[in-house]
Amino acid sequence: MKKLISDLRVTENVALHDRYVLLKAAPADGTPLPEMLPGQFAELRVDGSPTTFLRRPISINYVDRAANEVWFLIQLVGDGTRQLATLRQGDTLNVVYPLGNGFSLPSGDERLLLVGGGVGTAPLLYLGSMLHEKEYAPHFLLGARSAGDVLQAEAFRRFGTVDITTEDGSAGERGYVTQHSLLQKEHFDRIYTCGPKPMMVAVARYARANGIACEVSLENTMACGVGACLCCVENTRDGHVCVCKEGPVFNIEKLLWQI
Amino acid sequence: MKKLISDLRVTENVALHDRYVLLKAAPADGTPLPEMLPGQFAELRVDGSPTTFLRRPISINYVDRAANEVWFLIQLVGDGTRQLATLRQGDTLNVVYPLGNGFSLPSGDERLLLVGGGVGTAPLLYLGSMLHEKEYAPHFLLGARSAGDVLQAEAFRRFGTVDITTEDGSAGERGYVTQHSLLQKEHFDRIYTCGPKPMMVAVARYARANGIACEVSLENTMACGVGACLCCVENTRDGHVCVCKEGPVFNIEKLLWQI
Amino acid sequence: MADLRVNIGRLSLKNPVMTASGTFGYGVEFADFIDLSRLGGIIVKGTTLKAREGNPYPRMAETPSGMLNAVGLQNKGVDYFVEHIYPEIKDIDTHIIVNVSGASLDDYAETARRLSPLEKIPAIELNISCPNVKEGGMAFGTSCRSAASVVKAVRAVYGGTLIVKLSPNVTDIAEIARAVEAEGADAVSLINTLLGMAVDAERRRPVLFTVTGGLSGACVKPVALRMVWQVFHAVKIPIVGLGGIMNATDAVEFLLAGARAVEIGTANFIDPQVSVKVIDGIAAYLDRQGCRSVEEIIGGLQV
Amino acid sequence: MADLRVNIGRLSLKNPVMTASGTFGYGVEFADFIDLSRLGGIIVKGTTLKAREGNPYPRMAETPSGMLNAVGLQNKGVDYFVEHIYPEIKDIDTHIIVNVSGASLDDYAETARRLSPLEKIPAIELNISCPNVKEGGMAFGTSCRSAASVVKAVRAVYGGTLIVKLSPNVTDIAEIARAVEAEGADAVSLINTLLGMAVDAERRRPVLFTVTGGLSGACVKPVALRMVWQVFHAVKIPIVGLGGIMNATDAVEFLLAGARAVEIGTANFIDPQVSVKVIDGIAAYLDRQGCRSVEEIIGGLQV
Repeated sequence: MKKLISDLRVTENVALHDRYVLLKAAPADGTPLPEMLPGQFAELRVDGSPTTFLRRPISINYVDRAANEVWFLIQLVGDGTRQLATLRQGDTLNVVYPLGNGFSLPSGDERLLLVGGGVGTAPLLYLGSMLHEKEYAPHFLLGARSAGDVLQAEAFRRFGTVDITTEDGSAGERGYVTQHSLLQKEHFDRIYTCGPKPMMVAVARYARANGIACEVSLENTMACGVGACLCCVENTRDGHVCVCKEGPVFNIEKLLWQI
Repeated sequence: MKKLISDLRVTENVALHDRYVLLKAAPADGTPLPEMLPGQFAELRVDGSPTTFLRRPISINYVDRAANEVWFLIQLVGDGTRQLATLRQGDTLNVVYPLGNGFSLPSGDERLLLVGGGVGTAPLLYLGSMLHEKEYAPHFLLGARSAGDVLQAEAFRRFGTVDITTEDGSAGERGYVTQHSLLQKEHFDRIYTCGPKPMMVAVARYARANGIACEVSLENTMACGVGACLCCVENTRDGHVCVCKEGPVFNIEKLLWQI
Repeated sequence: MADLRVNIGRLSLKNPVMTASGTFGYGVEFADFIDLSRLGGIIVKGTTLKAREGNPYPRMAETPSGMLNAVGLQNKGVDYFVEHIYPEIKDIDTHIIVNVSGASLDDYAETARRLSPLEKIPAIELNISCPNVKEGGMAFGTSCRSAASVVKAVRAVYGGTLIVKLSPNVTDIAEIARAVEAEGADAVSLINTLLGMAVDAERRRPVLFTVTGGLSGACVKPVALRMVWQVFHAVKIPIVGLGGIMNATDAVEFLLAGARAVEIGTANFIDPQVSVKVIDGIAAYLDRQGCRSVEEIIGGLQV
Repeated sequence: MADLRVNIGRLSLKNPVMTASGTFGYGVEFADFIDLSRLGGIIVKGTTLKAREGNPYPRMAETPSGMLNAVGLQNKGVDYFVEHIYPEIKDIDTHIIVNVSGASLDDYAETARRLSPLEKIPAIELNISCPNVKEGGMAFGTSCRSAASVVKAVRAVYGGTLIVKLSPNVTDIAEIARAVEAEGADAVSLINTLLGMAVDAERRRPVLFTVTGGLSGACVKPVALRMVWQVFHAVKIPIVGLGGIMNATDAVEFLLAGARAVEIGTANFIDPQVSVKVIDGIAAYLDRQGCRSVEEIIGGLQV
């Protein structure tokens, strides 16, 4: 899939609670957005932050074809992401995209579980919309520290069933995603997950124990985003591979996690 | 005179032609501006410019006591000044000021000529206002490349007589300030000048030739602005001295210029 | 428009802009963004005799105006390159140069020997300055004797254009440059990364698995320019300058300081099109300055 | 609140934050901005036996996340310091340390000897690493033998706390540190500036009159941290860390890497109050981390 570098124009900046923003942007020159797969990401250039040197890899949260808009869900962690959060409607956002490989889509009649934690839920919205389009009924299990960290729940509900866990019980069931009663009650054929590594490891362990196909989307500190610098490696059955190029989506059978 | 570091709030950004902006600012906390002498300068912190590391020394253009505003006239030369030019009403401007020594004020009945070139006219506005307050009738001679570079002419007229020269003759007399007919017609007791070095040298030469007291305000690349780093030196009869601390205003008799 | 061609020994480049080893993959990673044939050359990833897995993650840390990396020469080895990668890139219409690293003199020589038959690889860049592996060559690059010994060993078996990439982590880079020139190097390239370190204060740990790593990016440009200037006054062979070049003006600064060509490295991560922008910017500079050829500004600093 | 006191040899500092020579004048220049008595120490301007006019203008160039300077040890000489400057600053309630440079062993020794009677100057920082004057000491600081010889000469005549400021422009800073430790240095401070250069492309000229100058500022922090870490594992005497410290987090990184105290340099130009902010920030960090004393984090990097 051809990669592009292009200037987007920010169409909306939606503050989600105090630690997240949703940036919606469209190509500045009005050209249609390129094809993008759920799970792929973009490298966003950060302008005007003296302490930020590199681009920031941000997964594709959603693609609104009708509006020709791509969404980026950004957690404010450092100077770079905080600077991105200051972008306002009409500002330019330079991106290199689409990067990496997406989730593999199901074939035939499968029951699908999408498990996200914190900002890791971002790529699952686009994936869910795609699955919904293909007439699957994805089940979303969203984990967060507390109610304030549950992101885009309404948007998820448009594409499937949503269950929630929070560590403090302020929303949904109390505990971790892997403790949710849903997993006792229902059987799934395929799991897609993205979030903090401990969560993904627990989900992967559950999947393997129950013989369920499972793909995880990894996050990693990256420089180039195209497999040139070899900085963002994950150790796999094939040795060190670039998360930016061979990932960010991996089948758990490829990984060397102790599960 | 006590130096301060303080946050100012930009009250107005006036674009002057395409290469200059006039920033007006007032203390964010509403406290009255400190005492400032004509010829002194401030070190402006530049926020949000990845290629700018140091503050930018900018002379005090004018002090509006009634509005509690200080004015900075900024020429857009590099990334730092271009970034300062993006400041809008309400933005914070951190300054260290007042720095350096001002012009020495006249005593008794003196005829005063203030000669400025380009953005070098900036400190002369504040000086002129001070002289006007003390009931002198300063004569301003403003030189520029062309009409578009003649700055704040109207403001100068409030405080005295204004004559103009431009290199292309698009405003006032054609030529350099030292070629202006005024210098043949009238005699002055004291000259204050600020602008490009070749202009100041010519003015200083004229002053010495005619036995006129003359002070020049020098510009120099600076780091600290308080005489600590010894980067901005001018060679004088006292050896290398810091323009930021011993200057920026010097009596021409102190300098080693070939005049 | 000014003539941009320059020669590095017998190697003639269509323009002085190459991409630096380890920052541009094998070129193909950037084919979507630029026309690779516009480049003066592509210096591909550090290659060793045997495959290397490189260092564990984390390998990267962002720093003020730069970054640290500790990749550790991850590559599949020279034979894999010859069999599988070379066929994929040999038809790119620019010079492909292979960066060669080793743990011993024999490693260097044997790797160079296996690359020498490749028609479309007219030159190698001998990396005697990788700071990220114990046997990564930096040991070779930090003394005149060892630097000379590597060049001598490779020169004996390699007939192509031999560029030696020097380490900036030395007291006197000029004497190292003279030592490799004396052993028959056709050119030197400098600087490799400065050895640096990053600390995570809250976790009280180093950011990099290897603790230290190689510093690159805009932050190192002043050091790189100084070393190019010093080496320019010490040797007669051509200098390839690199270190923090982010735009055409930076590249011109290196040419003025004495570099005959430049390499664009870390900047490729921030703008995958920067290399061609630098080529266009150098041409525009030369026209603006009324120069008919880039040769007119090489070492042209007026002091 | 955590105990911030640290000892550099027999010198006990109320906190580990000092201001670096050449960036803080004689302290009084900053008296309007901060309470000088809060500082752990003030290291005043480089002082030589005879007065020096320093280098011609231009002496400064801004670089990415840093700056180059080529002041060239401008100062009025040690006798002027003793007679005119010392009386003005001796009552500042913190340690005043004089940075000493010289062109010969005798220069260093005689300057140190004339400072030793001054009751309120408990220590000197021996600058064997100034890159900006031919006889500015960097020659002394780039070989073990010459570095040792300077320390030996000064140690013989100076009984106060002797801190030796090391040059980063060397292949192996650890061996230089060991050499000065062996001659009786009480502590080492590092890093001095990296030798760099800036070019004005349009004018085709160096920016600095001296062509090369010393690089400082945030850009050098990764190199400085690495060298502090290396020296921490090479010597037993205390290390004073400096190089690109812009805030308290940076300072903590140096302490974790092995520095017992730090110097704030170039950052003073951007925020004249930064030094006290760093003190407060270190205290806040220690409280946050549940440390009772700054001693708990010195060299506390977990690897």
